[in-house]
Amino acid sequence: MHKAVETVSTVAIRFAGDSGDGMQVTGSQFTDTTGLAGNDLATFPDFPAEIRAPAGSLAGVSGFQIKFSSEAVFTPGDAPDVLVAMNPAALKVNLKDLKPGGLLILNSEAFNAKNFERAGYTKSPLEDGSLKGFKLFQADITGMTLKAVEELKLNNRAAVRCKNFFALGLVYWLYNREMHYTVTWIAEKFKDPTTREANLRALKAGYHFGETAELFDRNYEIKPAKIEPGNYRNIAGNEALSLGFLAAAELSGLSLFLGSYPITPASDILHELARYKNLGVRTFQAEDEIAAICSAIGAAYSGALALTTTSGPGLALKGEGMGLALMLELPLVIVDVQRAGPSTGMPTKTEQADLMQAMYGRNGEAPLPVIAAKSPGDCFYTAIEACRMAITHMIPVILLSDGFVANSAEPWRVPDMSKLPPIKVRFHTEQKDFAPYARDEHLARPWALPGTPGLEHRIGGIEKQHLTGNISYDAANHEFMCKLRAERVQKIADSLPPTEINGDASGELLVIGWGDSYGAIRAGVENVRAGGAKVGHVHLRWINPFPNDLGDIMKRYKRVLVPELNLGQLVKLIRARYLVDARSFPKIQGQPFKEQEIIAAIKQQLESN
Amino acid sequence: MHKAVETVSTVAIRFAGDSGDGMQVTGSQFTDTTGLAGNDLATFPDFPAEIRAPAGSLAGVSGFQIKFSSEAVFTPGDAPDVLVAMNPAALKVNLKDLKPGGLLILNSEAFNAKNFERAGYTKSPLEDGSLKGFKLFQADITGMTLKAVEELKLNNRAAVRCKNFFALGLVYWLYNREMHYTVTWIAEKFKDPTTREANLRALKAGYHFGETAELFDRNYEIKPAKIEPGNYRNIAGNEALSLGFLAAAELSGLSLFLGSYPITPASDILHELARYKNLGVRTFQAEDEIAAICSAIGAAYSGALALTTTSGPGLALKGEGMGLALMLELPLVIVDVQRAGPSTGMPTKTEQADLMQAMYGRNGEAPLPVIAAKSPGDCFYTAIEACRMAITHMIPVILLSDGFVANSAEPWRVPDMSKLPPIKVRFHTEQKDFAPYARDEHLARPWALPGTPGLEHRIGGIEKQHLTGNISYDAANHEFMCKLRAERVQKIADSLPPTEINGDASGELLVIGWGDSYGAIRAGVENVRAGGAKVGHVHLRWINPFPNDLGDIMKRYKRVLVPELNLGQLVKLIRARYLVDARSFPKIQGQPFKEQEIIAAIKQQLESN
Amino acid sequence: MTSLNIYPEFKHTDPATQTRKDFVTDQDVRWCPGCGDYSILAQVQRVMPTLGIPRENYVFVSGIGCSSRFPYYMETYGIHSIHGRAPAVATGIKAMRPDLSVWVITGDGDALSIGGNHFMHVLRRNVDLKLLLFNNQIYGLTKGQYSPTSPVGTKAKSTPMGSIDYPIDPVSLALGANATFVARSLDVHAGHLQRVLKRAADHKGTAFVEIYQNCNIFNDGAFDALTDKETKSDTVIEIEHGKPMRFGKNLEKGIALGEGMRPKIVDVASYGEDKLLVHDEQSEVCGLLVSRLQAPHFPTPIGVFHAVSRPSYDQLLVEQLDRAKTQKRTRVQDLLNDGQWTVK
Amino acid sequence: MTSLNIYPEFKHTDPATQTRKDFVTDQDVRWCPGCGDYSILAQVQRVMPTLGIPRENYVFVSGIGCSSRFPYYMETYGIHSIHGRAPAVATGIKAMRPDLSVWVITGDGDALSIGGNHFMHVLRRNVDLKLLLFNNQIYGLTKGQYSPTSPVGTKAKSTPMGSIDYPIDPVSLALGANATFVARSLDVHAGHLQRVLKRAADHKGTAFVEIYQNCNIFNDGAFDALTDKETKSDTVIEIEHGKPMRFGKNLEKGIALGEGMRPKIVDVASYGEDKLLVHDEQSEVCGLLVSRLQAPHFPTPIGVFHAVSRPSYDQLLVEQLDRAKTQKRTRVQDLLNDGQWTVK
Ligand SMILES: Cc1ncc(C[n+]2csc(CCOP(=O)(O)OP(=O)(O)O)c2C)c(N)n1
Ligand SMILES: Cc1ncc(C[n+]2csc(CCOP(=O)(O)OP(=O)(O)O)c2C)c(N)n1
Ligand code: SF4
Ligand code: SF4
Ligand SMILES: [Mg+2]
Ligand SMILES: [Mg+2]
Repeated sequence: MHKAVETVSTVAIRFAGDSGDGMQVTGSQFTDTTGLAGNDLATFPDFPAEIRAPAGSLAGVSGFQIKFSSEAVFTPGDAPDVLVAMNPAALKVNLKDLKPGGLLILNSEAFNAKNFERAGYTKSPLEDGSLKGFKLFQADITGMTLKAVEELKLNNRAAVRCKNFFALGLVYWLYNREMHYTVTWIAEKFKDPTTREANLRALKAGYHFGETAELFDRNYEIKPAKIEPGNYRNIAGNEALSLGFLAAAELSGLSLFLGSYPITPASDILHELARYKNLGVRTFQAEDEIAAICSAIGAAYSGALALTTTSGPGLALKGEGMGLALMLELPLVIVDVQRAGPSTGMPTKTEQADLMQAMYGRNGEAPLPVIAAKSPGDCFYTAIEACRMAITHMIPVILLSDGFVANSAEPWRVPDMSKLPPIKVRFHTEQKDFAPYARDEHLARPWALPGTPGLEHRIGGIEKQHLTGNISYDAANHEFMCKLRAERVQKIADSLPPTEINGDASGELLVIGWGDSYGAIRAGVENVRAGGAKVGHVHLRWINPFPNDLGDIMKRYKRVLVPELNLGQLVKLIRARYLVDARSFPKIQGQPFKEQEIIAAIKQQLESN
Repeated sequence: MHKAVETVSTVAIRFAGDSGDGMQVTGSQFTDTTGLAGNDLATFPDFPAEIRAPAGSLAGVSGFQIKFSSEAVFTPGDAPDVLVAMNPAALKVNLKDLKPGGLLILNSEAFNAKNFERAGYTKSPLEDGSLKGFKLFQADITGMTLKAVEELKLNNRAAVRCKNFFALGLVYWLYNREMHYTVTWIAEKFKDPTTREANLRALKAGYHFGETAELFDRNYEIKPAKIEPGNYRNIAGNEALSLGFLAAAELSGLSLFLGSYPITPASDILHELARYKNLGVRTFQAEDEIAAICSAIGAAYSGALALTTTSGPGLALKGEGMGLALMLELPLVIVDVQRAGPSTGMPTKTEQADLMQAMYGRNGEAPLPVIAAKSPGDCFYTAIEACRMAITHMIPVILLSDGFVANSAEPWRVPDMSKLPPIKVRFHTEQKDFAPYARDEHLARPWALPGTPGLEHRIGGIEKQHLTGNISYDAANHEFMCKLRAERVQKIADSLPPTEINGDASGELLVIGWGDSYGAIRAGVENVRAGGAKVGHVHLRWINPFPNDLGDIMKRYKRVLVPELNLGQLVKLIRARYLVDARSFPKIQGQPFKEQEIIAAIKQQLESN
Repeated sequence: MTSLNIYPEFKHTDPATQTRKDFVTDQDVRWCPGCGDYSILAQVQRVMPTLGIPRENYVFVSGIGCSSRFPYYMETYGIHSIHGRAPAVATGIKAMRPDLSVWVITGDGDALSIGGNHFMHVLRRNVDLKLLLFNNQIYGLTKGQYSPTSPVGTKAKSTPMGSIDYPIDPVSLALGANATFVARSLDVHAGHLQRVLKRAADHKGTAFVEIYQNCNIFNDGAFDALTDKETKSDTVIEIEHGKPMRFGKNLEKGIALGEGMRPKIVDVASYGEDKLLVHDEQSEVCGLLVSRLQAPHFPTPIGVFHAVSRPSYDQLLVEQLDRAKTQKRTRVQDLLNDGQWTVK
Repeated sequence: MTSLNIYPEFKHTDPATQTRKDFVTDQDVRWCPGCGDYSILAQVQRVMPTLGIPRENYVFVSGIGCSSRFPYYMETYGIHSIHGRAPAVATGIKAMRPDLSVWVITGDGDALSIGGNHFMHVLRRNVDLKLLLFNNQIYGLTKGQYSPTSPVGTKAKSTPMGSIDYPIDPVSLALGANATFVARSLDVHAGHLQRVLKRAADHKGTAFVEIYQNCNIFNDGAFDALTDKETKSDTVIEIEHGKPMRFGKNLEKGIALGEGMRPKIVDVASYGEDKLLVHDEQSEVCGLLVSRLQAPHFPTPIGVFHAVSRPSYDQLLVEQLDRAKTQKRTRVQDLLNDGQWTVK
């Protein structure tokens, strides 16, 4: 049978199954292949809590969503067009999101009484009419996988494990993708030849099933997106951050040091950087977050490009250390990959609720620069910029990422290192008139490394005399130094480029965002502008200091709206500073913004009086 | 010779000497005696850094100022009328503050070449004309002390140590005070009979010296202040806090537990409460601040009135624990006796710069109630109120004090315990329909103690399902719980009395203060009002939540001014919340506000159109 | 506890009627299938009803980690606190409520990495609680980084070239911190584990039990040599108070002291049983010495290394509270009145 | 350190020309007159020039406490960090810069209370640094609370009825944490202290030295029995590798092992010198055993308890860095290009 090929511009697919079903692998394979196919795309992996939930339970459902298109893509999509559900629990958790009329592919084998019960279905969803309104395709994915690998005589458990590749193959066929990339990947990834072969066979079986079975009457083609020529790759946020730090080390000539204590969702940066000892990278898995930042302080003092990485609860522990780093005026980058809080919260879920902690989580007047990454690829440049400012201004910089940015992926234009401006480092060596707290044009103090003859000096966390750095309890000096430290942060704003505005440069509404909401806001603003509204979008990279032109920009709009994945934090800072009636659009559900949510919020603002 | 007695209404005296000179003892003896004499008063002890500086050095100067009056006293006074300087360093550090024409009493023995050098005088201040403009009295205090105790055959060092009592005796005579109180105090304090006798003799010798020597031609009388009849005592802030917690325990019937790690200037609360095992108080000196708060959490869970006390750097370490306490919804009071920061900062100096840390120093959306004490005596009531709210609302409360409030003293009307309303505690015992996160009218959950049959349940820091408290990763539940936790804090505002306004209830300027600036603002506002300006003063006790009527009150004034010992923290909260152009008057010098500074700031606001 | 005594008094559950089932909660157990934690949970649930303590008087306190989910599965009171801090939380509980039986559940990362300080302090203070450390030599919950007990050279996610940190031996560390009760057992060694847990429960003071636990996802087989039927008689030595230290299939091997007090393995027959080291729980030095018997040169000791009696923190605290009662001035009003004067 | 090598290279000071004075700063020393810290400072300043290390290559790192003001008085590089964290700061320094001689100065509160965890981890990692713990059994800087080394019953500001926490013995704890070098000396015992400091300086790995130090303000006389001429020969025992353990005015007393390996004091003449315990630095068990000799039953040992060689953390790190150099792809561009495709 020759099947029809239909061309569509944009598709969002969600793969969902049990934690053990390999949905994340399936998703990222599809992502890479789709990137290679030249589509623009965005992804959203959504894992369960860290511990394995009972098989087949709702708590154990793991999902991966990808939106890909021949047009520009800003978000992984609100409601998927296709849902692949490997078991009833996956169906139950995800069905509510599927577009009306969307494609629903079920692994029929798993839809049995036991699994219904585990998922809390009292009646089979296949029979209670709840799937009406969707294009339902049932396939015995498990059974066909077992068949496909039969000859290899794997034990049952191992054989069943291959079923995600069957599903992947099927979807590859459905969207006209090449299997090549995954074939190579499987060959490299699985050391055991039998397992390798089994996964390969499952993949191909899935593809051929799509092609030959009468289930689907057509498949779909998504033309490559019109993207600027160049080299591209897929990249996830934590990976991009790690590469950014490596790049900053190369650009500055400094050796990288990372002191870290593992914590979800930041651990991958440690894992990633640990692999580059060949680049002189030293990673130190400390006994706790306090030791992690303190070791980084020691390393910075000794001339390293020093980092510490963590998530919210870990940042809470680093407060005292951050205060010390601030007083020592050493370059240091503190990364917080935010997760849902408070306390242990929901470790695998995303949130932007550590902004105030980053701003204020230290004793005394202790301002530090805060920069945030807005997308996976942007993490690379944010890392470099954080390092550049840290070094140039001799100051600890807080870099905020979050679980969504960290784990989701997008195609990304590969940067050319030779085109990135180097980061200038000046180690102080001159003995004459050396003063440890002297100031240059950035109000930065000299970086004088231990080992330098004649520059022996002591630094510490007690208030210090201007210039000499000696201990001082002088009242006027203290006030001077506190103001100076505030000014040091402010100085960064002077070297920032004019703030970029997406959409209208003046008009009815300015939407100000930061961090991971970039895609949703960008898409939402484009959407309402297409309807004729005059709306602008500023996405803040630096939150402390605010860009110098922000106040003026806000004046050009009637209203300001600030969507955040918290109960309203940036909005407080803006209101306090500019006395502008900026409105908060808060969401705090452990999930990123959807485009439709942003659109609705914008419309509400536009309509209200 | 019969000397004249002159009546004056208000005097401020500063005692200053080397750390070893006993100035703090001298000051507090003078304070107690003056309280007994019926004057209103306020004090300000100002110590050097914790470690002893070299003898005679500027860094080692310790000061104690007291203002006392037959009128109401709000501050320890800007510029003292009398300076007692025990050595050249004390003179050098303090002379700039002495009122023009003020009395300057020097211990002439110490004004020698060696001490001039130690104090960094290149020329003797006695000869360079710098003391002209003051009434200078030189007395060989050391020499006369040695003479007075000669017969007791103390070694020289011990004998010299008595000289502060000589100075005290002299000043007692000068201001017509009774020696009785100090005589009793010495008798109780010094166990060794010789030392006791020596100090007594020195005291009396000083007094008699004033009486008989020709140095002074008169002494002064300060009539008792017109204060409401009742029982009074002097009290310092840390002492009042401790008594407040003891009172709260008695009022609630709960046993007190304090988990603490020593830190200046909070340690005295630990020392004080450790003395009351007879009242069932358990104090636990933990291995660090984290263990301190965690032990308090364990105690609260077990039914204690639980506290933890610290200063800024310690609060930074407690952030994660505070988040846990918030999630567990247990009653707990976290005391931060603020000191100058950031980092180690200036440990013995005062500051109000931990407000933002108290508000936001935790990961995620983690709001907690924040209350601040405005004066030494107010600490007592603030402690009780913090406990009351913690228990009634099942919530951790942050109580802010600071080095100035903690160490300074004022006369204080002794409360009658029987008139204070009891604190109602309801331990949950009913098994039927028990749900660990059920809610009462305050949105408080039940306090179900371990040991209660049938109420076994588990709580933790992961997001919890409404009512059941089970672990939940549900998106809507998380948003619900985050908002609920915010509302729980807000609920406290509903039970607050209408905000008190000192001065004009509407007019040109509203001065909003919090914490230790109360006296200076109060006095400053009275001063400008006496000049005809319409100025009001609101002193916030609760900073989170703000009182419900604050927004309306602000509307009644043309301008709002917020003086704070930081670079502007409360002012940010007010601006963000109310979008009112409140102006900051920041001071960050490790010193409390002076009345004159407040007056000048108010005037500037009134003048600037 | 105070004069008002607002604290409720209860008719307690009769411990004699309790069974294992009474300690099982309605929560789904969320460890990976095959995880060693299951066996430990089962043994604890078996031991609880035998201790004569009403169920409501148990409190399980944990930090963060796979192991630290334990309290959710115990139908007792429980706190799942924050990473590393369970001993501090438990100290607060016990200081207030010596009547409760407090159990701390922790992992090798939780207890020895971030929580190392509280671990050591609770031991030296000898707070009367039971501290069970599930040692899987890996960070399970965060998906497989090496831990402070991982051997040098461990290739984990954060150490692709192998770890270079020399590991901590929890038993030695506990002894160095003056612990009064120190023992070790194995997840799958059900009978031995139950016996050790009972001894721990009976100890008055901090009873520390290290339990080797297999993490079959991130560190599978770490203790295979100790649990494998073929090898275990050569790799494990069960120590018992007053008994000479022997091991091997036929107990043919023994431990004796060589030069510089270095332990050595001897052939019992030729060396003589009477010259073997005799285990003495009450001798600190013996415990320390035995703790230094480590693979690969020696068999791994399991059992009670050290058990001595020293007044517990809470006991001393209660004694002070009692002693203080003889002081006068038990009303806060008396304290408030201190140094007062009257204005008329 | 990187290919670009932007790090400056220096002509170092000639260590041979250095004298004690070169290590004295212009800052006023702010300890109380009579404080034991003065003597320790003097001995350190005496030892520094003898070690053959250029002054600029020394870094002194401290936490918070009276003792932790030490770096301000050393004309070297220095960081006065935060309470308890100096070992972590120092680890970062040493990991980056194995060429530096790093000294950590800490107090009993700083190292063992708030900093206990870092203390233990730096020891087990064997980072090549010297760790001097000034043990005055009190919190000096915060004006006299008891510390983790204060004996039970200490009446301090926070314990008016006497402390009830059993103290930590830093030497035992360090041994329990697998330290490679552990020693003890006394502030006023200038010669002994200098010798111990030199041995510590020569040790490759973490060298831990506990120094008993008198705080004459808040805990005066805590070590009087050990320093008093009359008593010290009975209260102190100087241990030396390979020597039998003897003490007393005429070395008439000795230490031997009794039952259950419990140490006992014997009369050398009647017992026989050859049956005395012979100190063996390299035997862990011997170190542990000697650390358990504690007052009042035994004389307090001073000297080197334990000294063995084990590769240091920084050394292993450098080895891995060197080994990794053989890997290809040393340009970041190569990593960026991973998995790329070209859009034309
Ligand atoms: C403050 C903080 N830092 C880090 C983490 C992340 N974290 C959770 S559990 C864990 C280690 C778990 O290892 P272990 O204690 O051995 O327990 P296991 O999972 O192996 O039972 C870490 C690093 C956290 N939850 N909180
Ligand atoms: C985070 C923090 N907590 C508490 C303190 C207060 N503090 C400073 S030094 C110290 C203890 C000092 O004792 P020790 O380490 O024995 O040093 P010593 O003064 O006796 O030399 C304490 C509790 C602090 N500076 N920082
Ligand atoms: S990850 Fe390891 S320790 Fe954690 S539940 Fe799974 S098997 Fe057990
Ligand atoms: S308080 Fe004690 S330790 Fe501190 S400087 Fe004074 S004598 Fe030394
Ligand atoms: Mg583990
Ligand atoms: Mg000390």
